[in-house]
Amino acid sequence: MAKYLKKDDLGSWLKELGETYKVIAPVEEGDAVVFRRLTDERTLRIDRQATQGPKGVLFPACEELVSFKYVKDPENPEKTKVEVKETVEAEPTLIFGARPCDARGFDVFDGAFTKCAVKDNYYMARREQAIVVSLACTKTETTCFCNWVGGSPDGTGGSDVLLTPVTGGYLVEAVTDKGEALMGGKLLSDADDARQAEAKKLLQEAKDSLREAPDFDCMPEQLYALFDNMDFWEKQSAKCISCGACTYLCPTCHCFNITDEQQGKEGSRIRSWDNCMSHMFTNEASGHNPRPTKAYRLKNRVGHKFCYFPDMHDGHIACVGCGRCIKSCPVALDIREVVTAAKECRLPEEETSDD
Amino acid sequence: MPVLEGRELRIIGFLCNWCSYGGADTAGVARFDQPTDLRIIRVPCSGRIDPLFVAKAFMNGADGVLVSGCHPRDCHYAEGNFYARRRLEVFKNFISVLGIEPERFEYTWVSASEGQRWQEVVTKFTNQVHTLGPLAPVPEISLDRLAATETAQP
Amino acid sequence: MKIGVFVCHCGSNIEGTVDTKTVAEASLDFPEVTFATDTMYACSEPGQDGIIEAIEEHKLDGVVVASCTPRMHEPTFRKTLERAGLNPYMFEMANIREHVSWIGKDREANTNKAADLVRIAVEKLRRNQPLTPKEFDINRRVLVIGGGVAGIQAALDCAEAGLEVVMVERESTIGGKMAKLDKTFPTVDCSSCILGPRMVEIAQHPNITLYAYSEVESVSGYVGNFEVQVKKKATYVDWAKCTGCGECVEKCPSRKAPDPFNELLAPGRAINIPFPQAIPKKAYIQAEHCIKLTKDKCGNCAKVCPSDAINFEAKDEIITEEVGGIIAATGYDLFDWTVYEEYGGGRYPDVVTSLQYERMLSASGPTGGHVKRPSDGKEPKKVVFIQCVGSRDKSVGRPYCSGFCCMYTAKQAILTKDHIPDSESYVFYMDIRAPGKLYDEFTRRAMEEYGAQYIRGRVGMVYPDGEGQLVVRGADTLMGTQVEVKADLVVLAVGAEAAKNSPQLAEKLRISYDAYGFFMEGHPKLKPVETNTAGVYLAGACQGAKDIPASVGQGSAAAAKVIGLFSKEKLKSDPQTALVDIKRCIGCGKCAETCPFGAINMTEFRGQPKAEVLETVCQGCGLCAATCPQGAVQLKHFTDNQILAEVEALCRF
Amino acid sequence: MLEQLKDTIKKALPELDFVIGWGMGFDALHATPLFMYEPEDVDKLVWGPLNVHNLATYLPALKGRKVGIVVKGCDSRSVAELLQENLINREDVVIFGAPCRGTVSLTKIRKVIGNTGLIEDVNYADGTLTVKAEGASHEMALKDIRADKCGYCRFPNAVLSDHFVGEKRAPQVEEDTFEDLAEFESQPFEERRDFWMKEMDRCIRCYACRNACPLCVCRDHCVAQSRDPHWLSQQDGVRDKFMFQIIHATHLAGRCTTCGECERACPVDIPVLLFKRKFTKAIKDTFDYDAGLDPEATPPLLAFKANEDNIKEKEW
Repeated sequence: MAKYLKKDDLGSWLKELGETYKVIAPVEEGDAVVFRRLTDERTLRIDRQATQGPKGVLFPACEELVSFKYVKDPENPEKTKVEVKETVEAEPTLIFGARPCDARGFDVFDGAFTKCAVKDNYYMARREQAIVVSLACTKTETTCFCNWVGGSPDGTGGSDVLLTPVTGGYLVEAVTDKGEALMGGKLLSDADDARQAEAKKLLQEAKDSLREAPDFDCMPEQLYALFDNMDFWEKQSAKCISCGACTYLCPTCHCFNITDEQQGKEGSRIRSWDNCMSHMFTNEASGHNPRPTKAYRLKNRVGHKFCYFPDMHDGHIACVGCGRCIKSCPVALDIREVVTAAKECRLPEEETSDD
Repeated sequence: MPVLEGRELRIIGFLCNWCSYGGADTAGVARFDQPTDLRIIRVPCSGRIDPLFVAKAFMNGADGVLVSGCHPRDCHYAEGNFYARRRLEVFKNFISVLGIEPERFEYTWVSASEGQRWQEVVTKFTNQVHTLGPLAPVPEISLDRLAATETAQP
Repeated sequence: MKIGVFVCHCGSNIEGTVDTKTVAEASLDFPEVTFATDTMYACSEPGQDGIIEAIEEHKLDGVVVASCTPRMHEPTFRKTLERAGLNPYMFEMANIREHVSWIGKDREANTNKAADLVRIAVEKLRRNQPLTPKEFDINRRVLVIGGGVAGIQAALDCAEAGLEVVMVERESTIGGKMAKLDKTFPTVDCSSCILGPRMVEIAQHPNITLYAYSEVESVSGYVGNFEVQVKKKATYVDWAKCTGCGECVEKCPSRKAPDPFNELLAPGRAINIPFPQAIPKKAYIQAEHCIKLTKDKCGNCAKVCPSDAINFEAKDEIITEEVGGIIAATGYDLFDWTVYEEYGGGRYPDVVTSLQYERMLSASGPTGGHVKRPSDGKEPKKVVFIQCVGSRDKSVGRPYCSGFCCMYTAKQAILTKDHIPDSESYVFYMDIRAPGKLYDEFTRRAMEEYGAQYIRGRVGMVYPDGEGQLVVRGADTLMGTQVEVKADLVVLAVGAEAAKNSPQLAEKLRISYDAYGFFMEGHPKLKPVETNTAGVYLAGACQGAKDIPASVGQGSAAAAKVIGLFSKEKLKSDPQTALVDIKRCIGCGKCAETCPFGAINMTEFRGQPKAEVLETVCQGCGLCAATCPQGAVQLKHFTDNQILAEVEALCRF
Repeated sequence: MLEQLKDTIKKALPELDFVIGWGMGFDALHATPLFMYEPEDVDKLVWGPLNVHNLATYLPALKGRKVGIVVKGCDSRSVAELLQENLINREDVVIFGAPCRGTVSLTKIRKVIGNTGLIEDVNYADGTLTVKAEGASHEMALKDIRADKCGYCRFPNAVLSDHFVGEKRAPQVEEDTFEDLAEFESQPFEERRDFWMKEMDRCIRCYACRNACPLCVCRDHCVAQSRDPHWLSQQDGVRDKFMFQIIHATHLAGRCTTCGECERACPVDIPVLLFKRKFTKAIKDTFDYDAGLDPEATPPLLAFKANEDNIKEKEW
């Protein structure tokens, strides 16, 4: 049963939820909009897509995996023990204001971290305690392409609750059982048909405003075929400057690095976001680098999203079409163009033909 | 051991081996009393001092940084301090944009024979830093996390 | 790593204000420190043995000694490690004496600070690598700068030991200040009689090349392989042809040129041979006083020269010499006595300096050895000597004692009596300093046998009485009265100061000098002739005022140091040099551009430009490391990571 | 003028591997670097205030290849600087210059129109930019929405070029008075520090500032990501992020031409150019030197004078 929340009550509702959850929401910071813990001093900004999505809430840019400490035996200082403490930090957390594309990013994370043979305890602990309240899109931006990759302005994947802005307030719908638990709030009333109809209309308009989606079913095959076509990748990557803006802003990129940072006898093993567009990502200790140029690296990024990941996860494309990699790219490199070009690239004839 | 709470501030000195480290030795030999705050890191030449070491010291919580080398023209390595002078001068200019008072950082020249000058430099610089007081350290963690730990331990 | 920390008491020098036991206990808690103890004297034999035992017993592979300055004992302890079988570079020192215990009495703060200094030494040591010095060839030639008695001694000792010597002398003759003296104390033997033969030896020694009237223009390179540019100033006389006959001097019409050898007592000629025993005995023209060179007239000297040696077209010439060691023996100059206006120096002709007086006494001087008043040529009967003119006087910036003035004043008083038996000498002095062999006896003889009257006190004023005499008014502090002495001649015992342009030479040699311009020795007691620049040594008064025996002694000592240095098959370079990580180097060449020693070459590796350090040329300053933005060049034992770890250690705890 | 530029490039193209210029990006407000390999690629070239990128960034990696580059005044200074540092060869690079009226700041446009994600059309004529978004039309004078760097630009024309198209423009200002800096530094020290704490906290460590910088030539070997030397930890705290900006600015001292790419590239809009402005002012005041004007000059921090003209050392 859909509920209705008055626009004026949004703040109070979040405050109420704040008693149970740590509420993280998009707020204004400098000239950017970022997900931060909602406090009285911060200004909620949900009128435009956040500069950076909420992935860091469940997969922090940097987290301590373990802390360690060398302890000397006072009787025999030559003997040193290492005390290791695992740091799993999780608390009930509510992510408010994620867009359907952002929420869908967690599906990709789930695929990589929880629905596979080796589970990531750190992510899982946070994921289990998190509840995602998403905000459907009634407007789409020039960089939006969720419909190309299986999403939609009102997609529910990864969300527990979906809000749709309507006149005077929001239509509130539970998506999961977890989300159902939020439906009992005093500030929520039952939504009438008119509001539901309005929401439907707005969402349809949003869907219609998106560019027509190409068929990407053939992409894995096509990208494998292009694997050795470095000329193609060199041209596609020519303007790339090898920074990490695309990966760090991407709701699905989940590569990480693990380093030990030690001071004196104490230290911590930290996991931090890594970035496949960087030379360092695959640099080997010998100095050899299997992905020596940005062409190889862009190939990997596109390949991973549209070929290798889908191959391993039932065809699920590891891109949610949020468009941040396009609009925040310092050189406006457009992944849609790269994928479309790859799709349309006429493959060179097989050299070893039978006749 | 940390600096003595309430009495000392964190003041780091980078001294060239040939002149200023020797000057500090000379001051010691002459038993010239000095404040105890300063901790000296020995480097071969003021030219070895990347201004970023100074920055790193401030980022990590130093309240003052003092660089001292051979007087211009007297560099043991002929030219090191000439380069150092330019780099450190420009860097001293720079730190105000970071919100660090330029008086927290000084570079100067003290020769191996100038024990008395060394005493004067250390004393005056230490007082100068004490006048400014401690420099708030730059958090090692994100502000949200910092806020969380602060509320956890009121 | 297993690190041992040894905290030295240095008797009570450290222990007096630092709780070394607490420091040792604190050290034991530092990373990788597995052994820590306090020790009475770490540098003593039992102290060093203790370190060696601990290394063996606790299988240490690195050592920190917290004691005095590393500038003193770092080499000592490195050898200790070597004896224990460790790489000598797996060692660091914490200076808790000069930088801690001696500069404050707050035991708590000192102890705390000492522990901090040990902590940074440990953090640095943890990042040390064993290093092995590289060997390189020595150029067994030595440069002696200055041809005074100290330089002459050093040059002859080196030459006798078989080394090739290059001597550079600023004046047209060697001999220095000693050549100007009439007699020497305390034996009153003739200065030129003892120095002369040694000067001749310099000229004749097959191993010595002498550049007189020349100066050191620049010095590059490093111990074992210096390259020195010598500027031979134009003399306008072809010395290969000049026989020193003196015809030209006789015929020179320019008679108002200064005669520096005679301390400007009398005018000289534009073309000149300083004195009959000059080495080389060659004429030179003071261009600014030569009529031919200034007005293109005259040219008498060229006309009379029997060997056609005059060349008005001559130019300064730069000669490059390669040497392996350098001895600086540039001596001293006299303090500018005219600063003492109350003494009337420079205003009253009959107030002369001690060195001018020396020229008056000398048979080869302008008065032929007859003491005559400059004003009227009369023989003075009452001579007043004023001591400490430019010595022990803070008000003129010369707080130090020049050391030899008491002695030469006594000598001059004796000689005055010898020359003018009916004369009276008065000496105004502050204290008599005569601490040498037969020195005190000598001053007593001046008083007791020669009747010189010593008055303890400073002179306040010297002024002419209008009747041809000078009134010297001063205090007699022993009698507690004012005294006035009428004098025919006043002699100022002018103190010594560093030779002019000493700082400039020090800069060329990359050695230090003190506030007065005297060169800094390596250690005030233990390295009196070494400098902190390897391969550069000091002899004589350039290091500080000293008399002839001390200068000669230092000349020999410096020579011995060079001979010792050259006795090695090869020299070992300090292995704390820069190193390029070619994986990180992008070949921008900024390091090569700034290296003061040309120790970085740009080479190619797999088609990419890369920097490369010439290990034996690198002096280890680390300028390249501070210049390289990506940290591809690192100075061994002063790497970014080491300095960062030290900073971290000081800030975090 | 654009047509003339296209013709010039087309003429030179046969001798070159490619020419780098600008084309239209994903919408009418966003230009994107354009690599022109064939004459028909040249037809996509655009010129105007949307050409925000400094294409000199691409040159060091292309060393040894014959390429052409289209430059604004500021971009040309980066080329001069790269030449000075021997990171590119003059004979390999053909420079196409044209007079620049300034480029836009997308952040400023966003402040005017609210959301730059909804662009329908953009027009630029006579100093006015007209942006249609969400059905509304916004007219903006270029001087109100141009990048700050354009306000104090003294070099609207390429300082060096092989082909210059169009008429040279007079500079906006004679002198850079660094008012932006003065304004920032009118705050007390503590407020400046607090400001940076908040700004740095937002940094995502993507290093776009570094990689967009034409003079960050270490790139793959940046000390920010190495363990030896280990200048920064992987912690995402304010300290390491702040330190990185200090490293970047310090390494650029005497080299930075204040092209502003660092700040423009920042996806979270941190005003990091201010750091470089401070160094630039210090370098100007102390050595009267402007980076990127003379490929033959020795930058001030790689040189010295025994007696410095403008350095007054502290007397104790």
